[in-house]
Amino acid sequence: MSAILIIEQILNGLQFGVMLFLMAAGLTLIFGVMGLINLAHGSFYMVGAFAAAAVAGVTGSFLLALIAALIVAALAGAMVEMVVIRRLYASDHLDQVLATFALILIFSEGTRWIFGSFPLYLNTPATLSGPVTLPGGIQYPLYRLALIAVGLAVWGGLWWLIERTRIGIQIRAGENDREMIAALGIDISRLYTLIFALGAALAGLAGALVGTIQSVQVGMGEPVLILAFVCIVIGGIGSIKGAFIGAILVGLTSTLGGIFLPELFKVFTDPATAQAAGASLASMSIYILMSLVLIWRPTGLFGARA
Amino acid sequence: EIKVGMITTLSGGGASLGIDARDGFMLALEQSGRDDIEVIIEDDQQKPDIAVQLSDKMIQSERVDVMTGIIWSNLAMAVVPGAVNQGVFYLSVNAGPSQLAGPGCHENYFNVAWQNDNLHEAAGAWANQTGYSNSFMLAPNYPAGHDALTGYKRLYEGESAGEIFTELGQTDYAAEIAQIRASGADSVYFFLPGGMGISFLKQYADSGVDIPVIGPAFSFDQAILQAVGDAALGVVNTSQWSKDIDNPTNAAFVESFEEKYGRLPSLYASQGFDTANLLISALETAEPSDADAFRAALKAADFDSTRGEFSFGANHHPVQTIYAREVVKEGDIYTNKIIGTAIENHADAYVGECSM
Amino acid sequence: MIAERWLNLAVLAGLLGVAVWARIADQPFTITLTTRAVILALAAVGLNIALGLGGLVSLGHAVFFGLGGYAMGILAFHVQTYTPLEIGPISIAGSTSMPVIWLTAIALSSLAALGIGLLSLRTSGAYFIMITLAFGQMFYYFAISWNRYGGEDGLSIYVRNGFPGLNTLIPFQFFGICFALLCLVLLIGDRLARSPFGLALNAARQVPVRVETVGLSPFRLKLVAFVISGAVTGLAGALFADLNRFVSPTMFSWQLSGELIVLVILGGVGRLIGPVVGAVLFVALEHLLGGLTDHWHVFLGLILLVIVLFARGGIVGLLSRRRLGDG
Amino acid sequence: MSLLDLSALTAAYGVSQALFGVDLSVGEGEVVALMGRNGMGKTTTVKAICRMIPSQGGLSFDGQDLHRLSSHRAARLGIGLVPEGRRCFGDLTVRENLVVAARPGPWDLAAATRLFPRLGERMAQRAASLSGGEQQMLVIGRALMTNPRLLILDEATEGLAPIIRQEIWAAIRRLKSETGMAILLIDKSVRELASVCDRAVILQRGSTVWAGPMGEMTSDISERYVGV
Amino acid sequence: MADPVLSTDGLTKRFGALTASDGISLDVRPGEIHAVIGPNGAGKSTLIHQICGGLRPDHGRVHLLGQDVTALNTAARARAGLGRTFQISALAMEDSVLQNAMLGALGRSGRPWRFFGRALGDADLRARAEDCLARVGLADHLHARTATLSHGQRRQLEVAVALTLEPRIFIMDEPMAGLGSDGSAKLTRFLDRLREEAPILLVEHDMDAVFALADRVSVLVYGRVIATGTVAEIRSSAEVREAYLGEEG
Ligand SMILES: Nc1ncnc2c1ncn2[C@@H]1O[C@H](COP(=O)(O)OP(=O)(O)OP(=O)(O)O)[C@@H](O)[C@H]1O
Ligand SMILES: Nc1ncnc2c1ncn2[C@@H]1O[C@H](COP(=O)(O)OP(=O)(O)OP(=O)(O)O)[C@@H](O)[C@H]1O
Ligand SMILES: [Mg+2]
Ligand SMILES: [Mg+2]
Repeated sequence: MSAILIIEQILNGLQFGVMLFLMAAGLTLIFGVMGLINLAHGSFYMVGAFAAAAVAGVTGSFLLALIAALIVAALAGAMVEMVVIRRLYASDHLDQVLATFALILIFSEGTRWIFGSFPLYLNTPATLSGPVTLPGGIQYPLYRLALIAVGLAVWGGLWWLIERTRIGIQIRAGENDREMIAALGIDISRLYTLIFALGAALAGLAGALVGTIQSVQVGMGEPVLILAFVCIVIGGIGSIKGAFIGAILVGLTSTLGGIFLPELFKVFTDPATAQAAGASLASMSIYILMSLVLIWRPTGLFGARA
Repeated sequence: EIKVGMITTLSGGGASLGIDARDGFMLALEQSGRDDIEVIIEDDQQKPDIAVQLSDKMIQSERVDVMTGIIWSNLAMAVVPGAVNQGVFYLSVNAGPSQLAGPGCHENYFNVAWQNDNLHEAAGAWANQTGYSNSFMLAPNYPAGHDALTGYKRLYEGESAGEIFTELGQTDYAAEIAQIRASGADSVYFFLPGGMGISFLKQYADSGVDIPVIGPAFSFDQAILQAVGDAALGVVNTSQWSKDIDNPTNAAFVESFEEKYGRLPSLYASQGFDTANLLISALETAEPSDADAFRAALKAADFDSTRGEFSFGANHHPVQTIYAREVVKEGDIYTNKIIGTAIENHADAYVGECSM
Repeated sequence: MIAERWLNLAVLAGLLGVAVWARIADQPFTITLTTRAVILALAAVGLNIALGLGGLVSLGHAVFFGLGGYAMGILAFHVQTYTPLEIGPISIAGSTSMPVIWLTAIALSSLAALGIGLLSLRTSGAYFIMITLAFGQMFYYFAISWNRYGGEDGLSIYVRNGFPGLNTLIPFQFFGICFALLCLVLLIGDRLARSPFGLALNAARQVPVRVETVGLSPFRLKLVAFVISGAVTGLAGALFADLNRFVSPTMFSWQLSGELIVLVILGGVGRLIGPVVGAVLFVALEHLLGGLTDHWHVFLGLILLVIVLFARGGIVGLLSRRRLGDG
Repeated sequence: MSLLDLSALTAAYGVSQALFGVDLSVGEGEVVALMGRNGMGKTTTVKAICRMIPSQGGLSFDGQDLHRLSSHRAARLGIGLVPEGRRCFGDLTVRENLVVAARPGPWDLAAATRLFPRLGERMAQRAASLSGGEQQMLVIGRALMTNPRLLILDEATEGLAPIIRQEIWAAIRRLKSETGMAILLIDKSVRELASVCDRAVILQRGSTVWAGPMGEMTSDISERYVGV
Repeated sequence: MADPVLSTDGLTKRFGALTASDGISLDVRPGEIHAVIGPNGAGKSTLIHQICGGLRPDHGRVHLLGQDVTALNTAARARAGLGRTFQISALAMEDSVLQNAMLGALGRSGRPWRFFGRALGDADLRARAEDCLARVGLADHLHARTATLSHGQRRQLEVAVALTLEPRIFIMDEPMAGLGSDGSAKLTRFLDRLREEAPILLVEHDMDAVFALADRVSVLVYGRVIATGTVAEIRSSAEVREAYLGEEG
């Protein structure tokens, strides 16, 4: 296995991780601030992708498609928060699980109702398609490089928002004590709607960006949702930094595991068995990673609370 | 009055296949003008346990004579053995797991589509014809994926440049594509149905790797092609059906389907259509209540197939010609065009293991 | 408002009544559907022991459900194919006897629950949810690629396994078995909740530090609850496999774990009969709505939403006034 | 008209009623003690004022009916709360705790650190790692930074070492003399309350049983209702 | 002098750069109330955690009734005779008062692994629980939900749960916190009698109570015991006045 291949795989893992981070960031914010396990977060991912595909289909503009994804997902998030979630803050967390489960059903089947059962078309813009040659002769798709850049930019922006702005301080204070922050004069419900919309918008953006190189179809959000949960749990719930590290770890593990585990197994057994066994273990690798992290640190890498 | 129970996937991510099969089936019934066939349609949600439950309902409560509709092999394995053992006829519109073609074959089970391996075998044969001698192979890590590679390699005579089993449901193939790039292969064979195939093709096209790809039709059905777009152009795939197979039945089918549903039919639709026509042809000669006569009538396969000639082998699976198609653009629509015959009058590899 | 005890009896009587009516009216499918509800209820009752009493939100209970299912599948598969089951040096012919299968299912799932519990109970809250999910996913992917037993295609068992003295192929008799087991487990669950163990577990859920300072180990209490819970869900898995005469990796999927949680919440967390009500309602909705439109999931979602928004504490919470914890 | 006015205020936690009729008023610049034994409804009254629990009856601030307002709107009218049990934002730094809800006015970071110099030395420290006394100073500072017209202190000296308690009382005295802010005080130390407050209101089982100038509270009354 | 019931020997605990306990050695003798006072953050709760088993000391040992319990966990130490109350009430809020007390009795009995039979129907456990509740004055509230108790009643329940354990020594972290003056006076009288049953290690900021109750007082500052002595000795110590008491005392 050549160095070039290994570097390329690391880039792939990084890119995958960075996209997971977009999902994980919203999830960890919403969970950290509102204590809400939002199963419907994957739906915003899907909504973003469909909105982008629809707009790209009509206008042909990728940029407009991305903007549409952000706006539509944010609106969907704000609406969900105001119509459903808001009524459930006072009740048991488990009720929120049931409610967001119901939302998945509604969003998925609703989207299918509107757009039909067939996958939609959403393609990379011409300016970003095709490979570029990196130093060292590595050929790498330009679009994926762009994704890495977008992910890092979002991370930076979120970090700034959370750590450096007053809204960020208020959000973190809300994580500590919701009632108290309201009693100090801060409109907590507006803040929540905002966070929810922000999280949804990030998920929608991820959906549009990733949908461009994957398939835009109903149910596309659930597998990513599970992975995003894995990321935030590894990183420690509520921590943006944790979500980022967790996402990168998951991205690298799943990408590199799928490649190197079968190779590793070939040392011990015949290629066919090694392929299948290695592939099985690779599917499990991120879950094994997560269990190991949690057994070692029961509140994740950067988490303080359960 | 004949009762047909159709269990198929109508909701969730895999719904497009079930809907196509159902629409094809219903179109044929409508065109036959018969009003004595009642079809009960249920959604299995692509969950085996729901499928079993629905099959119990069809058999115990609705007392159907014939069942059909299942898309996925794992659901078929859950439903079919039980159903046929209770005396119901099962006509498969799609799933063709090897067990049901080999040791698990049954006199009441007819597959009108293909045995799962068929299209892969044809791909292997086509690879030989094209002169590929070093294929990179890719399939999901589940039984149908293992069967796919086995099927491909059954007839393919060249070398293996690498074999990868990917995660079921995987959507990012950057890592695999990097390996393909580094492998020195002269062709890439892949079996990635549904969203997996869309993702793979788009990412493959964007990667700059230009090794030709080949695969079974499952990854290039009418719905998928529209979602992949330009990235699929020129890709070769193998199918027992294509919209340009030249016979009057097929031409009429394609036209009426498009007229009725406003979209081009897929191979699943053609399979549904053929299944219904097989059923109707058998009903002309016998009633399901007379099981032996009805079975013989089915076996005779005396109907006009969209595929042209159609006949069953000893294990009630099709013996058929499989074509190689290329993805082309006709106006705004991406579709397939036949470019050759991959394999002629092909029966499946398991017929010997069937004791019928 | 109804006293909860009467509600419990009414629900069970209702289930039995539906089955008896279906038997008289010769509606075997209704019996099958009721049996399905009963078995899912049993699995959810199992989960509720961990979730309701122990506060352990396990998103990995499909592991036990699946193990129960595969215990049935593998034992019966070996009989069906006349191949012995070899475990190390031991060779077993397999089995098609329900009691044997149940015991195996219970043993396997308890053992798995013990292992998973030992590792997972160090964490709590959302971390516990996710680590149990992780174990679920490991079993799921393992099952998918375990070609020996059908991988993703699963295992078909052509004949329902037997129970001494009964003909399990008759839907009503099989229903009877499942229903009796459900009643038995409910009875045990009820005793458990009021027992000294239940008292300690209940406190361990709320204030683990307090339990420690009276000299008890919250970890062990929760572990035992988790094992009991896993065993019950495992038993349900074996029955479910027998109902369908089929097992597949979907029994291990996280969606199934999620569905079990939904059943419990829908009915009422920590209520004895909650999971039963949840399961019956869910199966009924699935059946009734499924026939109406292709897009019935939307309506299912809307109905569930209305229930969460307007029935705090699930259906049982809505119907019964007793607040949790009042004796 | 006084700044804060409660008349016949009632409130309940779910089905159990906690307030049965509280009458209380605090005028501009006035320092009022809210007294009563454990569980008599002092904190509940505070929660009702701050709109943290639903209540009925007369409840107005600066002429506005508080019942129509949500918690944050009530606070913005100028009610600053130092809650029972401190409740500082543990994951935030001292500085962030102070600025999180700051509103413009004379109280800014500089003024707060002048009042509590210890806080000035610990601006970048996480609040959770502060000692109990420092946390208490922090929440007072946090409430002041919203520039309230009425400051409510609920058990602001609970669990503090005597020497720190003295520091806090000194700060309260300075607030009173230097700013003329209205203050509602709840505390266990009757001696300290007596020396700072203008008036007192005593609660018994959720109702006002006595109200009057501090000087008129005889030892008979305080014995009966407060236990001293 | 009788052997101490509890003694610590050079307990040291560091959190990063902070030394929260710095070689703390003290003991509690039969029949006495030994009070530990000190400024906020001096390390009193940290000391209690190490004695009760919630925190493992970096150095030093804890002896209970002559036995070295340093290696035992919280539950084992409780079984060995430690009875503890919490600074912030740790009670099962959803359960009734009786159930909370029964939990203590159940822990004392050491037999929680009984899966059948009603806990509330167990006459022995129940008698013990009711007896202890009566002693703290909660006899009228057996079936009240703990969440509906007032702050003071919760403190009483805390003590009652500790009583059900029949401990050999009581460890109490600020039992007076949040109690009004009559409440603290009542609790003071109660603790005064309780010391005959078992000695008490008392952490408290309420100086009235400490001065009224303590046989000996230890003053903790920055994790170090700066003085141990009788109430009179402590009150007159200039160092203690400066670090803790101020003008009070
Ligand atoms: N969350 C709650 N749920 C139910 N009842 C409550 C709740 N909080 C307080 N109560 C009850 O309301 C009554 C008044 O309590 P409140 O906390 O207002 O008293 P307080 O005067 O502040 O007492 P303390 O001096 O102990 O702080 C008490 O009887 C208490 O038991
Ligand atoms: N887990 C921990 N990690 C880091 N520092 C800690 C931890 N626990 C306690 N500390 C620090 O150790 C010191 C001692 O704390 P402790 O709670 O023992 O004080 P205390 O004497 O009980 O104070 P108070 O009278 O306010 O209750 C404090 O500075 C505290 O911040
Ligand atoms: Mg209070
Ligand atoms: Mg302390």
